[in-house]
Amino acid sequence: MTVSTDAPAVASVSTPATRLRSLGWVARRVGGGAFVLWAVATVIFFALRLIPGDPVDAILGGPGSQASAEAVAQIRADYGLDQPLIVQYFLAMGKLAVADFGTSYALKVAVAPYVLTQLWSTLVLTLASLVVAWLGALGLTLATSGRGRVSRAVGSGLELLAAAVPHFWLASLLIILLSNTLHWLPPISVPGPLGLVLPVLTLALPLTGFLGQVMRESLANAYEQPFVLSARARGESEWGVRLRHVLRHAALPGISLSGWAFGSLLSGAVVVETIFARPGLGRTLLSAVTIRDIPVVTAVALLSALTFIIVTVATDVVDRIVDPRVTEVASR
Amino acid sequence: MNAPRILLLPLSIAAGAALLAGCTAATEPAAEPVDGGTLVYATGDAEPGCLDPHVGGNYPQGLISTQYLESLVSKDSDGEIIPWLATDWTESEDGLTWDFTLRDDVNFTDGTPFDAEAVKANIEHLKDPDTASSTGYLAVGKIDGIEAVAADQVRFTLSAPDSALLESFSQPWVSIQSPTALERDQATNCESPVGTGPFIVTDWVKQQSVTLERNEDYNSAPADAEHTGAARLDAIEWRFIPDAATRYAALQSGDVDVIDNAQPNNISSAADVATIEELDAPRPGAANRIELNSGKAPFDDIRVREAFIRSVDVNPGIDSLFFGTAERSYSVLSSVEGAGISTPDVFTTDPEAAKTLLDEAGWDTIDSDGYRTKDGERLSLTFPISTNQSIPAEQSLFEQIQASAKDVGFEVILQPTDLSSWYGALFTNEYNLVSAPYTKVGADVLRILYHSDSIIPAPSGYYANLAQLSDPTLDALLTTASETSDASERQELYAEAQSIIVDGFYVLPLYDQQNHYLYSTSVEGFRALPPVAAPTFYDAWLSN
Amino acid sequence: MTEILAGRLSQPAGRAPGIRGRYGWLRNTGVMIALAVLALILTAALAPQLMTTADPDAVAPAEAFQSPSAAHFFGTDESGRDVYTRVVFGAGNSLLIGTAATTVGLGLALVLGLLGGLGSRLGDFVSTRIVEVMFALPGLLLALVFIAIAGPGVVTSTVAVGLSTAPGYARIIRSQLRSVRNASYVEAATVLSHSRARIVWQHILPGALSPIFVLGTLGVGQAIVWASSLGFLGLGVAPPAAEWGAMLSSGRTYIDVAWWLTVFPGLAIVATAASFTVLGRALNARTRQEARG
Amino acid sequence: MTATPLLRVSNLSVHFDRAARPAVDGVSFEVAAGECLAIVGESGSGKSVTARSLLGLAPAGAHVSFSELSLAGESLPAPGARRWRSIRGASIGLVLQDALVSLDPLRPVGREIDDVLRLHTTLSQRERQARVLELLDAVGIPDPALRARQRSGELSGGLRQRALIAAGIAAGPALIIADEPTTALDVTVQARVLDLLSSLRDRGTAMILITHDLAVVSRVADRVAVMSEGRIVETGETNALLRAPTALPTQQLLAAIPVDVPRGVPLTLPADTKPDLRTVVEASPEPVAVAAPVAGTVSAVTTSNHATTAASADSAAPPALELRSVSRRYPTPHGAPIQALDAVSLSLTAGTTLGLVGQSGSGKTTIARIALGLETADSGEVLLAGHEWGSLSARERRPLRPALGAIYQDALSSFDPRLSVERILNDALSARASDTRRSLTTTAELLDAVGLPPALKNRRPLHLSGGQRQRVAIARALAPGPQTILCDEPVSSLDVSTQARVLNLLDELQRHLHLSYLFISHDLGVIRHMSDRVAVITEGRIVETGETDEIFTNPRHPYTQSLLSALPRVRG
Repeated sequence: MTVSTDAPAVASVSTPATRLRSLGWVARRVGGGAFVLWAVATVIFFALRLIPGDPVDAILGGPGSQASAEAVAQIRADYGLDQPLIVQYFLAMGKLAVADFGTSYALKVAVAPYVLTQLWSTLVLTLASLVVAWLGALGLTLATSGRGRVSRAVGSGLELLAAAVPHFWLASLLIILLSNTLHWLPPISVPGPLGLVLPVLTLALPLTGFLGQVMRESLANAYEQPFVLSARARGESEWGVRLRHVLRHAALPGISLSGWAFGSLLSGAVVVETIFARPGLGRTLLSAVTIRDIPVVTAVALLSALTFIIVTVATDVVDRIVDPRVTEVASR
Repeated sequence: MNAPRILLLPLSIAAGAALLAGCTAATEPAAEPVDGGTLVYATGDAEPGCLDPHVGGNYPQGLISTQYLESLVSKDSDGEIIPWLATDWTESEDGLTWDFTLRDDVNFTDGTPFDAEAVKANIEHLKDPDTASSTGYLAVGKIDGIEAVAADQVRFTLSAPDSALLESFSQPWVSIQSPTALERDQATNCESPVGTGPFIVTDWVKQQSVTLERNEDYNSAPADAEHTGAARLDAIEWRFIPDAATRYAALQSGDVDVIDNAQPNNISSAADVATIEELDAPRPGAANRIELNSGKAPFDDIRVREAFIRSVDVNPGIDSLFFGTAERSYSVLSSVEGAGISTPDVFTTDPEAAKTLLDEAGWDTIDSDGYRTKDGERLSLTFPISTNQSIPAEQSLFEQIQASAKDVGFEVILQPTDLSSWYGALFTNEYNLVSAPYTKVGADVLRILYHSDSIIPAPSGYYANLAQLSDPTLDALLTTASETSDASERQELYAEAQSIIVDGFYVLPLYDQQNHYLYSTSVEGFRALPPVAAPTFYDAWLSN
Repeated sequence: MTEILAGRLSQPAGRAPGIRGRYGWLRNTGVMIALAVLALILTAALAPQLMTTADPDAVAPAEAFQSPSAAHFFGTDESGRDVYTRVVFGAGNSLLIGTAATTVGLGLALVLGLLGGLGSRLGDFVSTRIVEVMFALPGLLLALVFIAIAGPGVVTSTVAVGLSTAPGYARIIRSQLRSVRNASYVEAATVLSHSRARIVWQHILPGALSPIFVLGTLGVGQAIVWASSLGFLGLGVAPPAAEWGAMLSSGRTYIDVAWWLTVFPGLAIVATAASFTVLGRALNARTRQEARG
Repeated sequence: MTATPLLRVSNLSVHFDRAARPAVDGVSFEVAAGECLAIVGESGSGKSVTARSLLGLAPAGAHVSFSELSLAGESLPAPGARRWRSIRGASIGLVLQDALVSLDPLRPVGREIDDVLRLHTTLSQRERQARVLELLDAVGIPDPALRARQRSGELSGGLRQRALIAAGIAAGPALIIADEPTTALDVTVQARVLDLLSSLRDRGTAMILITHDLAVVSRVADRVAVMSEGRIVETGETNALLRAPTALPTQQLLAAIPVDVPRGVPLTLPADTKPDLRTVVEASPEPVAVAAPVAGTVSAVTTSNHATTAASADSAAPPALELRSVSRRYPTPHGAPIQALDAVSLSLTAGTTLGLVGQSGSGKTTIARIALGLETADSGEVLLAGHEWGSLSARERRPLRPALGAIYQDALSSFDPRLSVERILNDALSARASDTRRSLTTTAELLDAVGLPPALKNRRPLHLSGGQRQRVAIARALAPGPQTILCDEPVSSLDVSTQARVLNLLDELQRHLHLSYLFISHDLGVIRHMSDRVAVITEGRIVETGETDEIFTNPRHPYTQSLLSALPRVRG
């Protein structure tokens, strides 16, 4: 039953109750996050044991190792691989619980600092891509959302194509165009911002297409809202209407999708890092899965999950800042 | 032995240059070498997990460690063993004792002197299970005892004569590291191994690059080097660029100076680029070949093996896919192995003969898909392909083989997989065809690949005899050869062994293990070090 | 990526009447083009013999790397195979992967979504957690691990792609079910004394699941793009099967000598994915218009 | 009326692409400073398009033409001209309806008001801030400093509307166009907003008031222009025009107003039956400003007219629906629970109508949901025709449900959007209990009963008009053969004339089918017209219950009194 006039106005003033509410929110988020991490760790643990191939190979210099029997036995004992699976599981979880990710089978280094370095590199790439995709989508929609049919068609056509291009092909095309033909940019990741341009473009363009499609629609929706008429009636210019009013509304669905988008960027990073020879989580993951470097795969999975959780929470927070209605609806 | 070698130096350089000229034709009048600069090297090989090639021991480790580690001996471009850290050596009559004289004026880059104790520590390090050495461990397998007779004298006692010992010692996986450094824990030694080489590992950014800086005190250049003293380059940035297209693009754009694992089409198009040159340095050991698994049906029948070899014609494919950069091989061994015998007559294509052979072998019915069957079972061959090891051109070649074998009635099932799954398929004997590269210096590689002992899996499941060739005659030949120090006698034994392998249709040789480098014309004095064709930048300099 | 496009499915449509006037021109032209492209591709998938007489797997090394000509519209590949023929025959495989992966993803999502959208609080809790965990694992990691376990191949790639799209679908289905469950017309049906089962069957499920067709349409194109990325990582379909993703990634190797090896399969992927998106969005707009003014 | 009009509109027409007839067809009028002109008409009459055209903001696809459009003697620019930007907000202010969406929900209201100052004044930011607070204070918003920082969603409807007015007058425009400024507001709030607008006019601002509500018009406007189908059909001084309407649309509008029209008297009459119209007008005695005598006069009529209905009610029968001391609380996250209902007792006598009146948030909807068995009360009893009802489980309730029907405010969303009218009705018919009466057993009969042509059965609700939808909703409610129907704001979202027809239908059906109605509305006029007894609810409590006439003539509770005094009436 909908009686719209019955909706009470909610005043969101900071009271002890609201503060308590945010505390509860934080607690729920932390609890939920911890659960997800545990579940990811468990899934990964058992999934990796299902993969054919002996982890001992990874420890002994990669697949195809011809290590001696002594070496193999030594490694099995050292890494606890001779224990029953369930014991291994609890040992592994116990270590993970205290953030002990162990030693990489292949690299022989402590996993945590290693993977964290890679994470940093991937974060730079993905966050930059997210920002670029965001700005690109906003720019494209704002620039082409005017009244001209042609510009609108061109805008949505570009978005459509961008969203349908596989990353690895796009990367090749960009290298050929911007690097080999125009000589503007290095085709590999080099230190400094210049080396970041092509990888970020590759990763950001398809996302720009997706976000653009969503924003275009919400922008069109926002234009139809009475408050736009109000603003125009106040003498606001067309760009004033766009930037001061419509923009935020158009951005909203984009913001709530950013968590998801970030997840997809992490996946795309594998391809982009491989092509542009960038260090990062994606490449680490690819090579670790290839050689069954279990501690590294586990750490990458957990870190990706953690990052994803944090980004999701962050987008929620941004969402609440941009759109205070979210809080109100949630509390209703 | 040292002095005459130095006198001979100009000659061997000339010989090397002539050899290289065959491939590159880029012998301009040499300008005056200049010092300084950082060279960027981009490798397409996997990033090593450990920079110490004793640990595990694969080709990527060999490539990079050549820049900072040195071996007791090396090879010149004619395949002759030449002195390096060892100046002289003698083998006892029974072949069981070897005495090596070492250079007494060399220090490791951490200041530790290079001496007999250091050599002893290295061999022991290789044999220590904790090191988990694989390649190096096998190479020094026959060494029973090591004795530091004097500071510059070391004596090896062997369990059996080993004619391949010198060749083994020339490999980077048996290179000599600072005993002080080896004392450190393995993780540290993997990060920064310490040797006597012209460069020093100073930094390793995982997934990105290793930085190598010049060893200012370097004085142990191999006998065939162009100059003496420290290297000319200030540093090398050793980048890992797994994607071949990107690697080539980076070379074109000038962001890197040298690339390895150049793809055939890139080599072909680089021929038209004035600023890029090519260096072709085939790897030693076995040629790239397809092994026919004789350990299970249907290849346990020689007629089926022969029918397969008769049914496929790889030459047109190699021509088109490799753009003339790879030459068809008719030998099990690499063309750089002097012992290799080329037998084109064995590997002729004749689909009609193949069909007849299959009819004889009982595969005489043909099912609706055009494949031959016997007792209701399809003539089906599983062919796992390692996407990490087979380059795209090779994978395409396999597809062509698949297509032409189909005309005769073979169903070839290509299974591209990652490295671990690929080994998994081999270890569980779930293959009929496989192509596995194997690099080892010397014809002794035949013993590793085709001696029946190599069918017995290592504890990790690994075995090298993927044709599962088990022939006592062959075993005897290979064992004898490995214990025979007379070169010509050994040559004969290996020739006989090779004829058994090829006449039994256990292998289909394709081409040498491809090892093409492309480099900018601004790089001078770059060459591949003969033992395993790894690049060496000791003599290299940047002309602008 | 379907979730992005379908993200607004569950929202009440505000503006639909305006859409028609404003975007009618573009939409109609776009949908016409998309339908034409899809018809072409479907023909290629179902009856490739109608569009080419050649054998997609016939190698002819001597004819390798020929540029597009009258004899070979799209040129020949590294083994001398006709690229046009392979693109035509590839439609079947690519569409199969796309649709099968989407079906797998939607099927799994349906189970999770129904559990979450209609089940008890416990069911909802369980399904929400599962979806959260699946979301937190990067799709490619899921796919890589799954392929490592099951070995590469068409089926595995399909399931792997399906797996990684499932959480997005599940979330949409759940929220859709929830919003329909709370819709006024469901309460109205309750007031009319209909049984719970009847309401679920007659009102909630049809109302909530009608977007599945739209989701599927949007998803197929993306699944094809996704599967091609697995091909690039060397985990795609087994040769010699003609499949666009595999063709594109193997053609990329020769991009400096034979541009046509990537351009045509690449265009096929982009055209297909874009057409599915256009069609899906049009269907979505129609569904929403049907549902609300 | 002053000599020189501030705004002069002459021969204004607006055409839309592909539309058969113009939305606005040669409209001319003038407004003087300090004068309020009301433009009245039903939806679709062209009044809003007219208003927007005056700001150069006609919707996309509109073609505007006029022979003169001038403000203070100066011609207004052509549509799309840049100069409009310096006129909008500065010379002409616009106040839209429903400030929840007319103010940007994502921005603080202070910023919205500040925009006008930023665009049209040279004040510094600090000065503007001060001015915003002054404006908020001037429109009667308490605690302006706090409110300026809040967003429209955080304000109540009245405050929102005032904030919107503050934005409209911020730059001191000579003319204000107010488009349905009070439509979504509760009656008491509406009264205060109208007072505010009046005071603006009194201070010399010219005003155009767009509305469908003649009661609002009679309260504020000096002159009235009635629009129908894009034309102005009648113009005149407010009192004169309302007293003696000459144009048919005006007469229909007036006739459709339920306020003060006695129980049982049909609200609208066929357009061509003028005599009946006259009857109604004559039946209304001399209009006076004071409410009480009017109501008193009418009450006699009501009693007599309604005798039949009341007589048919079996006084011995148990109440059709009874709530006994029902309470309901809603938890809020981590806050004190909201007491939505506090010991509410209601009794609906069989065959009669009980009107439940209250403002937004008073608890009306909660009562409806509990009565319908969609929610359970925390305490208290609910009886349906004397049977226990409130405490039953969902399963036990089902067999009893056909006895109780419901009609909702938003008819469209109460229909499964995929179903045609026929399927909707069949679906409802299948819920029919077997022992109920034998009439109205087919879709055709149902459609006929609610006055819809049978051809409509294949349409989907989406493609029906608002009135048709509500009729389908009524038909659906009738299908199971209920004795009691709960009407939750059934006419609130309809135009006056449509509303009148639907109310007539409900009245008629009640007589024929001996139905009992629990009639929930915020609209006192509708309640008075429809109810035998009235219950007044505020803050979850029933403050007064009694015979309709008793309540309206002699309200005892202060809250009821305040409601009645705020009720706008047409003062002809």
